[in-house]
Amino acid sequence: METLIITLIGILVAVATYLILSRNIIRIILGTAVFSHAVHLLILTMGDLKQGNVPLLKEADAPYADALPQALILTAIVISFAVTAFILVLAYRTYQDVGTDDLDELRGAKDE
Amino acid sequence: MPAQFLLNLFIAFLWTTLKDEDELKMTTFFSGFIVGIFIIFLMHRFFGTQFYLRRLLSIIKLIFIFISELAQSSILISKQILNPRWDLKPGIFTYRTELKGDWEITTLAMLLTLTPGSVVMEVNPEGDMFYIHAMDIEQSKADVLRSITKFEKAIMEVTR
Amino acid sequence: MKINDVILRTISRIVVFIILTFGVYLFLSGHNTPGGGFIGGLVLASAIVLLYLSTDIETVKKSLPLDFKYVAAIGVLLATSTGFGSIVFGVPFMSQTFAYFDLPVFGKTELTTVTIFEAGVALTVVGVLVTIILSISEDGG
Amino acid sequence: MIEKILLVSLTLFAISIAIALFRIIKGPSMPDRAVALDMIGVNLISMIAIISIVLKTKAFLEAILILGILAFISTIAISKYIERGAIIEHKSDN
Amino acid sequence: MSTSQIIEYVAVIIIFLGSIMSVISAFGIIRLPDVYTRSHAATKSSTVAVLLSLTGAFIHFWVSENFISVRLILGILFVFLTAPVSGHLLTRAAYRSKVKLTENSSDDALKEVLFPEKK
Amino acid sequence: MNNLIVLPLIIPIIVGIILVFLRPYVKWQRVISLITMIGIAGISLFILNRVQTDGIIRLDFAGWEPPFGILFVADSFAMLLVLTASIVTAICLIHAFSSIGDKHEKMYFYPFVLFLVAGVNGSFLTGDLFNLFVCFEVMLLASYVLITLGGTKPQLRESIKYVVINVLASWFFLVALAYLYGTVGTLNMAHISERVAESGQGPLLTTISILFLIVFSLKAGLLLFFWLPGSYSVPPTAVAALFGALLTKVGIYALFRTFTLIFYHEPLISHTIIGIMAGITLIVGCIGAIAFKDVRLIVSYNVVIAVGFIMIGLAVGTETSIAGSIYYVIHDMIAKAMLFLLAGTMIYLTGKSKIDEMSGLIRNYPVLGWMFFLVTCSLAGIPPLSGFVGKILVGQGAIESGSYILLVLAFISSIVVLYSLLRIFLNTIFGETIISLEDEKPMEMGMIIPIVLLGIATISLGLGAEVISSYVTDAAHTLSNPSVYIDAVMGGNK
Amino acid sequence: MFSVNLVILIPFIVAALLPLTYRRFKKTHLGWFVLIVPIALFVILARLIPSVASGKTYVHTYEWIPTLDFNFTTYLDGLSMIFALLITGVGSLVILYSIFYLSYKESLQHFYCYLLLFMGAMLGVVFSDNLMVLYVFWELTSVSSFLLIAFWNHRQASRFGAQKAMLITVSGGIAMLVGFIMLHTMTGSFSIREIISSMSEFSDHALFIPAMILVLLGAFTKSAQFPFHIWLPDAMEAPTPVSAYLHSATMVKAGIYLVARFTPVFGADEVWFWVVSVVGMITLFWGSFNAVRQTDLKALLAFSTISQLGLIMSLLGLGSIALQFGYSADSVLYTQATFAALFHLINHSTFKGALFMVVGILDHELGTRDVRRLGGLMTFMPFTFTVALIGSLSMAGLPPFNGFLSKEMFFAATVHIMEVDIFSLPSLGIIFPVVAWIASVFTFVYCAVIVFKAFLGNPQPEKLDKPIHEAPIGMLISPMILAALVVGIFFFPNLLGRYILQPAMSSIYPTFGEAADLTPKISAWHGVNPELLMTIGVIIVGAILFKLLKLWKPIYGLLSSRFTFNALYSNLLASSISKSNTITNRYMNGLLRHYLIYIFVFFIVTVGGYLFYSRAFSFDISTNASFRVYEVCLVAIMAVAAMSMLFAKSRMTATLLNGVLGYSIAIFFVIFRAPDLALTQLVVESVTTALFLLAFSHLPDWEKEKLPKGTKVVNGIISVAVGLVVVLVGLSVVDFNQFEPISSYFEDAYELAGGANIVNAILGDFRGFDTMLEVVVLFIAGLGVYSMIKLRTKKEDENIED
Ligand code: NA
Ligand code: NA
Repeated sequence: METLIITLIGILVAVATYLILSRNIIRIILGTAVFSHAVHLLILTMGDLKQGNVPLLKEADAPYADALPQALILTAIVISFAVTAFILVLAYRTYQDVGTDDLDELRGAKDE
Repeated sequence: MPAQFLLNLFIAFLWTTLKDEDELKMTTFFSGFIVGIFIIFLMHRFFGTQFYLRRLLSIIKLIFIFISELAQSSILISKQILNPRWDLKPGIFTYRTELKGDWEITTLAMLLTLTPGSVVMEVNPEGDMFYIHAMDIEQSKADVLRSITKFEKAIMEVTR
Repeated sequence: MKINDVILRTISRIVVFIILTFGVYLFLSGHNTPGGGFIGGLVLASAIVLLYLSTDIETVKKSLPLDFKYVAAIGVLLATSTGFGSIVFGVPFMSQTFAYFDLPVFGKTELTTVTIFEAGVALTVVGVLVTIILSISEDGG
Repeated sequence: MIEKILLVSLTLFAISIAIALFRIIKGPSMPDRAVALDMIGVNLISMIAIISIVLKTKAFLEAILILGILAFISTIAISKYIERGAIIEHKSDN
Repeated sequence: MSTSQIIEYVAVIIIFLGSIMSVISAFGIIRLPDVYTRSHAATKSSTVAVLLSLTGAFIHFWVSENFISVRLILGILFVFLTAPVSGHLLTRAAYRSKVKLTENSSDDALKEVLFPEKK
Repeated sequence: MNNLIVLPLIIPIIVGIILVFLRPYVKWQRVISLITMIGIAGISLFILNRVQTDGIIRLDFAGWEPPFGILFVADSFAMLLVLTASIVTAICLIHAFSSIGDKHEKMYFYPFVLFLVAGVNGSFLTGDLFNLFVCFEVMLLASYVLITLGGTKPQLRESIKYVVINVLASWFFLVALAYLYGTVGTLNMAHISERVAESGQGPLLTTISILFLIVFSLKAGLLLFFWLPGSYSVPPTAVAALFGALLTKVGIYALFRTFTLIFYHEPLISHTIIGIMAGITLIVGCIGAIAFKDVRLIVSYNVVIAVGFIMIGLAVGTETSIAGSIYYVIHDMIAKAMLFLLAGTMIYLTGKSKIDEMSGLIRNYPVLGWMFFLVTCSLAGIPPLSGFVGKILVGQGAIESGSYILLVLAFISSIVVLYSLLRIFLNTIFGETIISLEDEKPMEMGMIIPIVLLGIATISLGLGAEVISSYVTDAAHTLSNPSVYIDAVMGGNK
Repeated sequence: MFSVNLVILIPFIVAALLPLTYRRFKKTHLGWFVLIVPIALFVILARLIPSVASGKTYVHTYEWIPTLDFNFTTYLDGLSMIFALLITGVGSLVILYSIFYLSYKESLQHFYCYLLLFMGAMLGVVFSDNLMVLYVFWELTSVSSFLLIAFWNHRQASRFGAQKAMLITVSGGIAMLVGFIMLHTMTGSFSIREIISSMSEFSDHALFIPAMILVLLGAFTKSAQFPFHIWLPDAMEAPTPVSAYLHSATMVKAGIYLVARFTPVFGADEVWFWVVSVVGMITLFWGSFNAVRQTDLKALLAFSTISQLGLIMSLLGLGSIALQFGYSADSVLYTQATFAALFHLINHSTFKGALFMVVGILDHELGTRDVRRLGGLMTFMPFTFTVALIGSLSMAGLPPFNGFLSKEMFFAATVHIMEVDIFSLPSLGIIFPVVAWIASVFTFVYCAVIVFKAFLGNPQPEKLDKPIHEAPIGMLISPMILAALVVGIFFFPNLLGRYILQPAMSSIYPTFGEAADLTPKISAWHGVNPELLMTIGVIIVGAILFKLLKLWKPIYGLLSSRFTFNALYSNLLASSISKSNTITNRYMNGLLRHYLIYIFVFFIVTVGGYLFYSRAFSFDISTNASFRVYEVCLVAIMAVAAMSMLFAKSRMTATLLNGVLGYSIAIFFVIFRAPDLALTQLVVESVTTALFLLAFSHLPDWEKEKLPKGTKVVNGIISVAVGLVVVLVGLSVVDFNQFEPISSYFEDAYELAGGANIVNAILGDFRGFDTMLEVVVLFIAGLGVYSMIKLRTKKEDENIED
């Protein structure tokens, strides 16, 4: 299972990387979103997979699945949401003011 | 009608206090409630209105209609999907309803949507005309027209 | 022909209440079953989002006259100030306490300072989500 | 035996999702994709229910309801976007 | 086999039926010619599929763990309430975003109302 | 109670939120935020001194003993940075009062600055690696907002790059954290250090350490500084000064912490890579610093140079060189803030940003001119200003350990710094006066006072280096001897 | 109690007071007030001459940064006394002169502030025992010199000259600093006295030669030695009193001081001997050779200064050879070169100071320093002429002036060096007298230029803006005092030798026993010896060359100006700007995509590269948890969904696919027993999708990716590589099972934290702090979005809506 998931993570990361290397801002944002998915899966995979029960004491008996990565991912999910929200708004504000969503056109004025 | 319900609650409460148990038990209250239902059913004519659980019954009936319509329609659509020679004639037709008010219209629309082979696409702004997409317009139109009175009646039983 | 959203509005009215109830449940039950401030807050926020989706901004504003960024701010204040409380009591920052009480109606109930903390979290989540969504929606038209 | 059937069911649901994914990728129209996404959500609900049985836990039952809620909300949002280009309106027409 | 075991089997079979239903509807999603007909498959078969599996799960938990899951009932109710609305909204959106009906379609009562100038 | 050491993080947050409610009352916001920063500076000073008497102070949040909970660890290194950051922020705030404008102030400028400070301070203080990630995010989110504050076109343009690269870095941080958790199964930095030592930092852990190196280098602008020049040259002056002073320092701090506390077993690999990166950073930073005519770009590339210089101290890795880097970090926070404030003020006064568009400002604004000269000398490491002690110690460490290439690069870089800033000075401050008396924009006291304060700071930090030397020595000692930190954190409950 | 530290600090204190108090001196020239400082200091120091001459030294320490051993320790001995007297003595005269040179209109407070700053710094240089403090003052002299050169900073040339001087001298200073640090590394001390006493143990140290070269770099740049001399002519943009003071009498001699001071440290080494003496010789020649062609008298003097500094430098080099032999009757002979160096140092300050002041007078009174516009001034400016004549003749090495004495001793030293039997000197040594003689010929020629071209011949009033007239008396006082010294020293050289030079000699040769032995008796007449013959030759050949100047001057035109060090400097700066602009713009091209590629490639190369290099990769599938068919299906679904995003034709499709990914991940959270995660992921994913849709209303749909195919391929390769590295490290990590995670502790969550949901207990309690900050992050994002959208300034109106 771990190998399977890590392979999946690798595919997600590759896709994310390709998207991030795009010119279009939406592709880039989607790339970061996909990357965050991959990262969350990775954190979970780094705690041992499928070993133990749901970490609810009243629900199941020991052994429990590693709860710490789960808590970390929860935090990470919320943070990636916050970041995605911000960057989306930034993207469209930029589009409104600068008039392009193409990063090649957002190079900026050269000095000298 | 709410008066009936409040009364029922009161009976249940009375029942619980009469029992005078050490602690508050949900089961006691529930049994009191059932007793209340029985009493009120016997006495509802004194209120001059319908027995309030009658409406509950019609709701349950409506739900059964829902379920059976859904079952039938899913079987139908399965047949249509699995039919190797697919030669249906889809289309959009209209239906004007007698029903009034948001709840009635909504319920009817949902029922129609779950009816075999038809999906309500639009309701006109006045709220009395449905535009319905049919999987096979000839057959669906017939189905809808056949069952629609039944639906309207079932709905009105609940709402009016 | 104008769009008639009667079906959506009607169903949403029911659904919103289910979601709200469920959200509160999730918020309160997080200590022992899945849920908690975050998830509760998220679900509550989705209920409000559903309100916006099924009606419109003005309608919601009328029936829910809250400034959501202040909701969020109060949430953060709540979440941080439980930590601050422990400074006052001279225990390590963020120390949470919990105890069991026998309350009428609720029975044996656990009351913890975590609940205040989580309430703060939930309020923030609701406030922020709605603020973001409203800000974007209200922009430009 | 029970578990085997359940696993087969899970696989079937997964296949449905795969098929729906195909529709999302292929389109051709946006509503097609939205329909498929809605279907994926619904199938995921079933999968969670079955997995709960397999894992003998009640911990995921909340997820079922949540997924139901969210699939609904997403569908509304997407359909409004397709229909009107904006998912939340300042003031609806009527 | 005890009654409860039988009921458990019934539950599992219900679930299995649901999964088959789901595959059929998925099949419909690729087989049917346009988004409107596909949405029939989605709103009906899929809904039935999920209702079946939820019901199966509900029965299973009731029988094997003696646990009446309000959440599952709520879930069932919820799907019931929302599935038709989703179907309605999506087809409406499709039509209003000018997705064409399949060529087989015989009748189109909406066209004259929504896009009269095209006539 | 050790609760004291959470105050540099929690006070700015709470005050920041309160200021959200005070949005229309700009004056109140100013007063409160300034008082807050001064207060935090005072608290930090107090903690710093307590660290000298009582040793490292730790605060286990909610009382959970390490390694299970999150904790703050205040050692001299962290507290020196917190103290400097607070002082610099306070001074930048004063500048902001008159430079940022009512419009921006009402855009929650003060709350965001306070959140930024909270994130920065938290990053310095935390003893938990995941919490470091969270503190980074607090800081970054605030910086994302601050960089776009006002939303001019260049700001939006550059901020997209800044945000995307930093988001990517954050996700890589999480990848690294995941790997590290997968190997050592813990998050507490001291505990990680123990476990890494126990397993002997094999190749896999070293690989992971390189990933951390990349992550923190992205934040520090070590070699991977591509986001830096653009994004530091667009925001309002006070914000740019804060960025220049604080942001890269957090990355630098993290690099120092991780590679002295956790991954110190393979210096041949990690420190060589750091050394190469630092060297290249110096070179390209130098090239960049003389490449442009835009004052803000010159100034931004000077940030890059400083990063390279400071990191040489870590690459060399002796106690002396680390002490040198600490001196230099403190110096750089002050001097860079001053430089950015000066550059911004010049641009504000003239409306121009290129050096050949300004001239002879010394006759219009003599104090400004002299302050620019002062900061030029300070950054070039000319004694007895603040830059020189650090420079000497880094050099000393490099010589002790035989890192001659780094030594040469480090010292040549200060000549380039001198040249790049003299170029500004001679072209804009000196020269024919071109602003007539009637065109002259009046210099606002609120702008020049903070600059002068920083100028005084850079002089007194140089002349009075002895005052902080015991702190720095202690900080360097702690960094060079991981066991000091580990014992303070894990003492008694291994 | 007397402390030299105070002597150093007084100028600084006065300098600091000037900007605060100068307004009170409206009526009196500020210079009068300032003049008190050097005079007072000179008097204080002069009173110590007898005791220093008797071998007494003064050490005093103020602690500065004791932790680092940077202490303000001063050391007054014979060597520092010479320089201190020059600094304060010439300083007094220059300030006196400047009172008449600079009008009230100039910003005098700045001028004197810088000058005092310089004076204090210079005193600090010569008195500091602590190397770090010495370095502090050393750089301060560069800074004050910079400010003085740029005094008229509205002039382009002033700024250029100031920058050049600053860059070169500060660079040298930094090199010197490194040398100092190396010395500290070797000896463990920053104290010069301690280093001198312990240095013999370290002559084999690997850092010995590098330290020496670096210290010499500092000295050479400061003393304008070839090829670093190029800054000095440009420094002539400074007001003439400054040139006279800094750029001839004092600051440029700091390098000489440094070499003298470090002779006991490094002098015993062959490298030292060759480097110092050869660089000095080259400078001597090059300076004199170039001085001849100058038409600007000040530039002429600048090159002359370079040349004379080279002379002194080479003498110090020659004198160091005595340390090879240790103290013996023979080696004392070689120390006389050093003696000559110190002697010439003083002489040079007198005659060059006088000459600078003369040129200043010409510039000030006639408005030009160009010899082509001058001539026949002798009759109009008799006093000025006298001073010029004395100075020139002394510089040319003619009696009865002090220059003659030291020049003779210089020739003697070069002749003696040929006799030394080490360092291949018997064969190579001949170059020293030859170069010395040639350079002296050129020196004679340029001295003749001053006298004949400016003061003799026909007056050319038509080329001047002002009528020719004698300078005011005030301006003449200083040069005349110096001229008097030029003559006085010739007649009483041994007074100087005994009281000033002898104690300095013992500082330079601390191991050489009795200092009196090192002090030769100076006399004008030695009989006919090689040096006298050389002098006669200089006069004859020099006179001929001066007469034939017009004939051979064109050879200067042969020196291409493109290959001079000046051109090198200018080109270096100019091309460094344009080159670095090209380079930086090439990779910092504003394209985010490129920046990201650098980052990704760096990641692949370092992390991936090290993974392979170290063989850290390990993989063992047997420890894996089992998997089911439907799980494989889900993985496949996610993989397909992800990859389809790359080909999605519309952003909506891509967003929906992202939604599929998010939902599927939620299922994995279910499979991996993470209920809270599943819940959160589901909601967040939906909200994110909604946000995308919301934002899409404000953004255009995307077009087909417009990248060239090659770029796409590169991007593809990078992406795959990044993914691969993540996978390989991940697999290795899975295989690494040395430690148990700490999480089992949290399984007591119910007892510890009162919660049965472990994840929730972690979030709310064990790691509640994370959660608190995470809420803050969320809040910042929300508030940021709000302010970015709602509080932005509209293009039309500047006010912000509430
Ligand atoms: Na300029
Ligand atoms: Na200029």
